[in-house]
Amino acid sequence: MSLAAIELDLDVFSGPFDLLLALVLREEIDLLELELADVVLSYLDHLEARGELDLETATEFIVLLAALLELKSRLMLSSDEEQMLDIEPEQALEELLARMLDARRYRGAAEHLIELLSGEQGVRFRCAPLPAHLRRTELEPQEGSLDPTILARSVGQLLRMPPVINLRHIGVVRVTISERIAHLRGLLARGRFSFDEAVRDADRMTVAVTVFALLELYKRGEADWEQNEAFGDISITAREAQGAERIAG
Amino acid sequence: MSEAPDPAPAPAEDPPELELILEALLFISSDPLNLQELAEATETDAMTVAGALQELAKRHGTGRSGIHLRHLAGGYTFASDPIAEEASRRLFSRPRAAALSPAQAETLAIVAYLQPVSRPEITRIRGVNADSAVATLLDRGLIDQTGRSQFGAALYRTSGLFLKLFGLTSLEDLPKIAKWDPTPEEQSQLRERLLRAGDARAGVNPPGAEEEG
Amino acid sequence: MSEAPDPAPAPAEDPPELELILEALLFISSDPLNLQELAEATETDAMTVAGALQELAKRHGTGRSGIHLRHLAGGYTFASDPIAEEASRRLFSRPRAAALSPAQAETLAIVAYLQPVSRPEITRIRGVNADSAVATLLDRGLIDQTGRSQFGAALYRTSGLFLKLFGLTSLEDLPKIAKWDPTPEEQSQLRERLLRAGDARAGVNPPGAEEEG
Repeated sequence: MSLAAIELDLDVFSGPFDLLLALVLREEIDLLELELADVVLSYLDHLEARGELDLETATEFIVLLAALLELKSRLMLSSDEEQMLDIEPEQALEELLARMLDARRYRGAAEHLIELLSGEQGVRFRCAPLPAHLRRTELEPQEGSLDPTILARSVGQLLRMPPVINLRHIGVVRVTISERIAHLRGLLARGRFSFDEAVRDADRMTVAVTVFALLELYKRGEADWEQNEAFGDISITAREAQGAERIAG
Repeated sequence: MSEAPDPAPAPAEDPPELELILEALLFISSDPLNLQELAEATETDAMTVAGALQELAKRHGTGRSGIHLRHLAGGYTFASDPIAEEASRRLFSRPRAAALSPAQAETLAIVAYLQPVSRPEITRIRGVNADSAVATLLDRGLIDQTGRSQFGAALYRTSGLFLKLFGLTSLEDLPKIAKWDPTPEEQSQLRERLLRAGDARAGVNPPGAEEEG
Repeated sequence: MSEAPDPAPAPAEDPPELELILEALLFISSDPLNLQELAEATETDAMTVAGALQELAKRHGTGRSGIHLRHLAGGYTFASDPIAEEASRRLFSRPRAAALSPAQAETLAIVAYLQPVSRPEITRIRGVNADSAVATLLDRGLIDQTGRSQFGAALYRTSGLFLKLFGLTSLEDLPKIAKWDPTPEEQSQLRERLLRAGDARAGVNPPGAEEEG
């Protein structure tokens, strides 16, 4: 099932949580049949069209969908493989649920703020300097009136390093689409390679992001792929190279 | 604007001096003034000031005056009647506060309810990078930086200008965030649908069925 | 108009809309407005505006209001009633709270300990645009510009007033940071450490990763 098929108006979603929430709540959508990659692509296309796309955001979105994917992927895993998953499904679910609901709460609050502001439309305040004679009476600040310890304390705060982030419970791996695109382009230089080769020794997240990178390259017309059987290896070909072969053949 | 104008209205009595002084002070000050400040300036007490302000509010009510007395951001301040907005736009090049984008509104809501709050926390809740929204809100003076978290991330809070522009006396005027809680039914429905996606492995396990080896 | 013997005076008739709009425009504007400007803004003619202003002047006359309508060379403007003079002095000539906002304190601290330091460096350490804090500190005379870096960025240092206000004899007297240093065992230079921490907060923090870890 593609995103287009379920007729989602992407304009109404302010963020990925919103979109996820809507997807999950749509009774007629079977999450198991939903092509998440398609959701990703549509959403990114949408962001791009609005001029808001940056790879940071894109990566974050992948991470979120990965949580859903995690649930979905249990379908395809044998129970042996499932032992290898590093988070409890219940934990993943509760985490995802909590975050979706939280995002929804603040979206509600945001709508309230927009209403408040529009209710105040046309209300202006006076913003004039104090009359000169009142300004003149402003007193000189007093000697020694400021405490120098605030300076040392400020610097102390600025010296704090952000914590090393524990990603175990979400299973987030820092791998960006741009990195994977660069990696695939490197391999594409040879004209043809297999997906297994591209993700050899990679963790699951890297594999997932690589799939997305591949989709991106496909969209940009740089690569084509072929998969002869379900779960079989994917063979990836550079577009130009393929064209050249055709001409040659 | 008035419902029923008196055919032969009598002129109102001149207001007492305290009321005139309060009116002048509120006019001069660009920030809202609270009862305490007004009482100290007029060398009287907060109760007396409150009484005089009540009278002042009548003279500066809708339809009576183009300048309204408002109770905003913890104090009293004058604001224009929105009736003048069209003329203001023609006269002043500076536009009134622009509307908020959805991203800005969401970020502002998170700061308003969770303050002090850091950018990483905002990002976590929104699910998307909040940097540009935070920068815009800082620029527009709707939020301020207030110290740093224990890990050095800048913490943000809403400003007095935020309360003023949104017509709020204090943050207490905002509804409780629980107002946007899903009902227990919605919540369990959501959990179920998520569970179904996770549990329906191989499509064989109906709820309550035994786990397959 | 009849005299009102009634101790509770009947409300005066509400002024017409044009008068309310003019009142609001004059209130918002910090500069005097002339008939022509007011007529264009309200899409009417100068005569009509002049008539309405005459009515407005009655409501804003001495004894009637604490805000007086005045006709100056440049046009019409509102001014506070001199009756409020003493109260205004009490209210506005209080010693200005010399307190620094967190953003200003942070910026000043960076300048104090690293001087000379450029604005881009300050921004990199703080992770927030430092323009407005730097401008305020310059305004308050707490920092001065002192030449330019090799890349042409303005460099800042603290001023003599800075030492005075903080009760310091010289920069040698700046408090030791060790007490607030999260990792006092670190050997590298303060500048380098601050920049590294700033970079870490800005870039390496993955979105969606909460602070608490």
